[in-house]
Amino acid sequence: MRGRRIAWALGVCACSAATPPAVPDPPRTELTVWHSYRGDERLAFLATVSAYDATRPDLDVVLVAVPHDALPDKLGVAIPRGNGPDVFVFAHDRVGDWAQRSYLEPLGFLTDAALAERFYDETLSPLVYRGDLYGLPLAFKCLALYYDRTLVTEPARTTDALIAQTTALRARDPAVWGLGYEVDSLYFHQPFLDGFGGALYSDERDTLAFDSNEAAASLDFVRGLLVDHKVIPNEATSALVSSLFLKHSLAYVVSGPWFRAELAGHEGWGVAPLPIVSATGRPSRPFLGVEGLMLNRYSKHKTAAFELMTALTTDDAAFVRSQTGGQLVANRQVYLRSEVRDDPFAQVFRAQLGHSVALSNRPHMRRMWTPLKDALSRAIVHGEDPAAALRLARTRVEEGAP
Amino acid sequence: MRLRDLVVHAGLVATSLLTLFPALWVVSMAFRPSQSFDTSLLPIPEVISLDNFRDLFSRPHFFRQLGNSLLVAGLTTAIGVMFSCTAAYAFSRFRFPGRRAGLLALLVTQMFPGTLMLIPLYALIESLGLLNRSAGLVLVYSTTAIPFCVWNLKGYFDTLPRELEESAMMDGAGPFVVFWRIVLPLSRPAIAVTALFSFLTAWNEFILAATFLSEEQAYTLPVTVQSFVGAFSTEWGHFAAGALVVSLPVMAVFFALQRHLVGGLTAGGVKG
Amino acid sequence: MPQLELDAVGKTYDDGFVAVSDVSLAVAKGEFIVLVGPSGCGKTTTLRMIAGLEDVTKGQLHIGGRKVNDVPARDRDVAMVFQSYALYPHMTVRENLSFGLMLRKLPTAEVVKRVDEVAATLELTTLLDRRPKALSGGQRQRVAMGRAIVKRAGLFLFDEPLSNLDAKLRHQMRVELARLHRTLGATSVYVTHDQVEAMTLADRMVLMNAGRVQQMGAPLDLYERPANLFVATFLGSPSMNLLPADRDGEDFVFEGLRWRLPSQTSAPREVVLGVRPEALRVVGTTPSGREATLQLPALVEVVEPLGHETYVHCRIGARPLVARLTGPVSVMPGESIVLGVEASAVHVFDRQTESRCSP
Amino acid sequence: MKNVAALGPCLAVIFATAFGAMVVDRYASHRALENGQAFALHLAAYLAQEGDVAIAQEGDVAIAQLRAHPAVQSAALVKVVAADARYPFLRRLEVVAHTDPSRVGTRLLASSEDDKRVADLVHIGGVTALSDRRFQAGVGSAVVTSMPITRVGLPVFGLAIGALAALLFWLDLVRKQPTSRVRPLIGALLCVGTLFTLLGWRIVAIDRLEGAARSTADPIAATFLLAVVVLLPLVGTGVLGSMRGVGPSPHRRAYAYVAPALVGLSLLVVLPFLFGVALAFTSEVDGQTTFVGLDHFIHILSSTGRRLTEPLSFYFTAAVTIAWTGINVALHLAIGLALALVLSDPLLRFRGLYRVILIVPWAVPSYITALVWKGMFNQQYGLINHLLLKFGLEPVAWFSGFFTAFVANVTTNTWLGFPFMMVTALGALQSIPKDLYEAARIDGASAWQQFRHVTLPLLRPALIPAVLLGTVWTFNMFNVIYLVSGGAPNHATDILVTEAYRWAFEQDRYGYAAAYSVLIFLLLLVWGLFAQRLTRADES
Repeated sequence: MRGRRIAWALGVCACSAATPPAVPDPPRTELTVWHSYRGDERLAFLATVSAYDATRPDLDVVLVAVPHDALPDKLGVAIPRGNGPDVFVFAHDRVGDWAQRSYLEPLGFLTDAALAERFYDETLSPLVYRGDLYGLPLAFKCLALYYDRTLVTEPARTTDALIAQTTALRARDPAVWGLGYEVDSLYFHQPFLDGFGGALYSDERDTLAFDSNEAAASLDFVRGLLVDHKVIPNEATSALVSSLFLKHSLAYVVSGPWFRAELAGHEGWGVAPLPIVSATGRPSRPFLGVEGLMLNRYSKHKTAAFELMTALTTDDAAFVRSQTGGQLVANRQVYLRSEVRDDPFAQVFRAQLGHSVALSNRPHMRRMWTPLKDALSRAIVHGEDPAAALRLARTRVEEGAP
Repeated sequence: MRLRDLVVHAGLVATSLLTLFPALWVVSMAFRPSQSFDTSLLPIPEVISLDNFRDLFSRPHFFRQLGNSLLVAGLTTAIGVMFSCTAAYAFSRFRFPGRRAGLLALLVTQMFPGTLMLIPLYALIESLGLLNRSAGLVLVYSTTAIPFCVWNLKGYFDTLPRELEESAMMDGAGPFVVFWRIVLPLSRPAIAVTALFSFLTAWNEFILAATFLSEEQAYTLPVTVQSFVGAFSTEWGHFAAGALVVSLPVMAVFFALQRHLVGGLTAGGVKG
Repeated sequence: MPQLELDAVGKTYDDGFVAVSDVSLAVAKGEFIVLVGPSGCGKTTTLRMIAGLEDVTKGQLHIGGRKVNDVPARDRDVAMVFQSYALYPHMTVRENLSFGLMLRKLPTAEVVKRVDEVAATLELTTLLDRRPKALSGGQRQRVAMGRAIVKRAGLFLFDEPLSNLDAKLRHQMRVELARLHRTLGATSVYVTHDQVEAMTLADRMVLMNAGRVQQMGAPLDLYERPANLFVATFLGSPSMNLLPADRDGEDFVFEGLRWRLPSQTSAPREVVLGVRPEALRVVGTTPSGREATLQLPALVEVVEPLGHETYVHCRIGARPLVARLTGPVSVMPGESIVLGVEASAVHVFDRQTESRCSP
Repeated sequence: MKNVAALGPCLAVIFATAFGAMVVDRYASHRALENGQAFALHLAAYLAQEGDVAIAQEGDVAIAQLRAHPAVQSAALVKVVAADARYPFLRRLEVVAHTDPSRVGTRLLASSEDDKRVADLVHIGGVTALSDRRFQAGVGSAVVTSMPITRVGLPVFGLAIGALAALLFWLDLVRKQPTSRVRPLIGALLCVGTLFTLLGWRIVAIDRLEGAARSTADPIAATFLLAVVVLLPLVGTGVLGSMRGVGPSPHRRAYAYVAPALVGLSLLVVLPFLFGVALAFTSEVDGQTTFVGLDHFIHILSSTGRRLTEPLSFYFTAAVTIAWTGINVALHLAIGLALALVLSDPLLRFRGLYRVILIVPWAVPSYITALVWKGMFNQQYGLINHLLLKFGLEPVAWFSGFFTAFVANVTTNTWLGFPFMMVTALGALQSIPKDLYEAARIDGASAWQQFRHVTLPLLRPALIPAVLLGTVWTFNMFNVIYLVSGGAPNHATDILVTEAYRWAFEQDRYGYAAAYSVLIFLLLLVWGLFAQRLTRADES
């Protein structure tokens, strides 16, 4: 199945490679697109770009794969000097920073409602900063609950059920663990933070609110999972979690769509929405990240570039990305097509999309990760007082404010 | 074999194993069909497959990129060693105003953490018109390698007996002949070490390469290898295969250079 | 026209240290000059200035009538043998010998001819394809010498060439050097701190100290008529006995003794009397009345019999004194003896200026 | 002659400093202009009593201004029309009033290029809603506050510094004293001048980004860069010359040998470095760079309100860094040297094979091997704890305690770092003639005594560079800490450079990180000066 998809995508690439570029007239516009897609996602993206390129003889689209870690810095040095790409793909959480530095062209005046309707509202709004739209969404990423069918017949709907199931499993076989994720990562902790009623900010002005009682309760809860119920393995890195899961030694994994790539060839797993927090009755909402196509503010071919962006976000293109690339695309119509409708994986994540909290795209957000990682590590791993740990993180975040 | 040799070999084998052991995980990951990080207790793949290498080699421009890497590292080595040799010779042999300051300056360049150098370096390379060209990378790499190269060669030159050069001067050799026919042949071990260092500096670097190069066919190999690292997950199988492919030429270069690390090159030249 | 001429040549280093000051010297063709002096006296610096390895900071330097102050070493037509030999370790003996000739673009046949010739002279023929590290110390020394000879330079410079050899080999090489010089007749400047080498090899000897020439002349002249205290003590082993004395008319008073030296009436009041150890002899156990000999009552402390001669270390009051006596002698430590010396063998130096007063 | 020769660099310094200061000033007033605009718009919004309205609703009107320097040349009154109720960020705008009357009534549609241009014009100023009634007031204040402010302070200041440096320099030369006390002062002034130059240079770069949309060629920037490129060697010769007179020197050959390396370095290392230093005095908020003086340094050195012995205080981190450096370099040196000694034995069999195996840690990219080590230290599934269990010992939670986490870091870094030292030592060992060992053996020296009295002293000059630079590198070794312990527990194992990195790339505070880097640099510089005294002994 997967092999066929790749073969198809490769075919498209081969066709596009075969089209001779040696016609000097009419003057061709060259559009550069930077992305950091890998594997199947890359092939799918390549395929959609090539397909569009083939319909536009006046256009040359040059795709450049840039290592993910190097991409923001590269943009940061290239765009201000007029060397940036016309269009690039990145997650939405830097939009605010880049908009402020005027790297990004606002799209609000170029986009119409018909175009906007293609996408789930949840995937569009993270790309809006101070009232302007700065990108067209390609795909979204959020966390869901993977489970091992050989260990769990029915995935837990609530945290209580999850604890009950996993402690039972542990009692039966101590080599089996209940739940795996990086407990000291804010990204992974967010579902519980939210489920317990906590939040990072109390309002739109980045007023810090994570040192609340609710947040402390969520830390206590995870500490309980780790220490009292012992359902989470110690020092669970993503590498360890996936290797345990692959050995059927782990019942549940909190992870995102990327985890599926690591499960290639592995049988007996399923995905479910994240459980409801029993203590509050609230669903645990993970962070939502949206990959958007963004337009360089200094692009010399903004019109052509925007046309390309529009073409890459059509339902058909999104369908290719969904099928070949395994992406969770942002287009609502795609989820109605039979291939996707019948794919529980896509549907579970689509459902989770409705219960998610978009990562803030304001620059301030980037200061949260490390201090909160410390707080989580202090409270959950080392058993320090959660409230104190969170307060400490708050000082660190405030200190980071210039 | 004598007992002492046995002990020495036993020690060396043990050290070699300790050295190789962590690297075996990389080998194991490279030859596993999976893309997840190998956290098993021992680096032994359950299934051996060449998929990762096949994927790697079939990447667009792979061999072009390998060529780029070789070109960049080769040129960096050549240029770095050449300029370092002359500079180190001057620092070792001539007493000129600014000599100590120059030496200190070379050392000082290594002291500022490189993390903040990206923006100005980019602007410089751009203003020289060398963005997206191997020449730009060669320029940056060779200058970053130069401080160590100069210091290392200077240290070695300092140990070379000066009478040999004076003797050559008396024999009618000009400064260049002295440098070329006497100093350089005698410095082969240090030059070999310096060359290896320059080569490695250029060979494994990817941050600057990824920033300066904006076409995939212009990339160096480490950039491609680093592309396997994503925001949330990494294709470890591909990465490991890439890491192995990247490290093989280094070993080959070292193997070629190490015969220059022969003993007692200056022996018999001077006494006392 | 002298082959080599130094005219008030001086060397001051960048840090202000004066290594050599005002050395003037003319070396005739074929002459063998030895620069001698303690380490750090500036003799090697002088040699290196002649060679062109150090800049001359003062004065003028002429080789073969040409001013060479600013001529680089390679164009000075000089050859040099280094203390450490400085053989090129990465070249064979043959390459070592022919390197300089090749650089001068001599025809290959000529190079081969000269190298073979020199190798034959120095008995190196069988060693021509070896590397220096496969040679013994003496062989290396000969290669170094050969490298200088093969150039047929107008001026030979030697920088303590024998100092790395053991005593026996050194003697052997010294003789060989002297023989070589006689056959080649090359103008040579030779630096050493070994006075035996200096005395035996030199046509003329230049004794230096603290960057200055102390005395210059035939070796025996220097020995017999030292110009100052430094020369007097540097040459001769054991070195000259020095006795501070005050002049009182024709008498010189020291350590309660009174010597009459009528020929020294022009000497200043405060002098130092110098007596070579070999000028002393034992005249008895108690002072005798003989006028011709100056007498020194002394207490024997150590006796060193060497076979052909004996060193007797003794003491006059608090002052040590060495006598070098021919053949075995029968004095014992603790004994009181009287040493005698001829008045003509007493050197008189001005205690202030340290220069010689006696004619 | 000397004095004339010295004038060149002096003039260059004056010119460059003044020029740099001028650009800084122009930039500052330019920024002031922008601030003025923003302020005017906010003021207008305030007057309209609509608060800080970010999203324009249908029927709202906005001021749009062309951000063209040096002054605001046009302003437009734009009406927001046909905003889709579901998508408030999608807008169509109509120009209601414009300083260029021909543009009144233009509809802003994405489809036509012309409208695109106007749309450009709209965003640059930002869109802020305000009512018709207050339009005049808004435009008025916008224009008033954004008048270019002519200030002469900075260029004059720059000129004065340059002139003072030149004057002192000249006086110094005229007096012909071998050593001079004013020289450090000249140096300091030259530094300030260069700093200005670079600040100006950076601003030109930023300026270009603003011009980039309109034109790619920027003659000012090109000229200026040229000036800098020409200037640095001049300043260099000036500084060199000031040490011991100017003019033709017997050292030309030495300079010729050194020049290629030093010119390359001064261009590619010194320039960026000075840029970093300049950055340390600035702070960037919302894309606006401001000069903050010594604030960052004071903040860091006051240990950010923490106790000195607490992780994250500068002093604690510095102490950890020093320990980290010392231990690592000692281990690298000991292991590298020991292996090199064994492997330099020409009679050893498989010598080449061992050598190649032992450089594997250096050859394989450290990104992956560092993570392998992290995996080996895993509490539950790591090999090391597994072995501990096998030997009947308690498994260790390596990254929970400072000491164990530190050990894990050091182990990894030792593994990564010894091959470099080994290879360098192998090279250095070749300069020791073997007959010295023979001599020592004849003298009855034991193996250890031979090592202690023959090998070590002779290796010293050749090994010092590796140790010196190895120390600097280890001090700034960021990878291992970041990948293995990640600073755990609670930043205790962080070293200075990881802290700088966090400020730069996790908190986006480049200015603060630059200040951190400058402090790192100063620490190392003190060490370097000290170390240079050590090498001096080896040379004479």
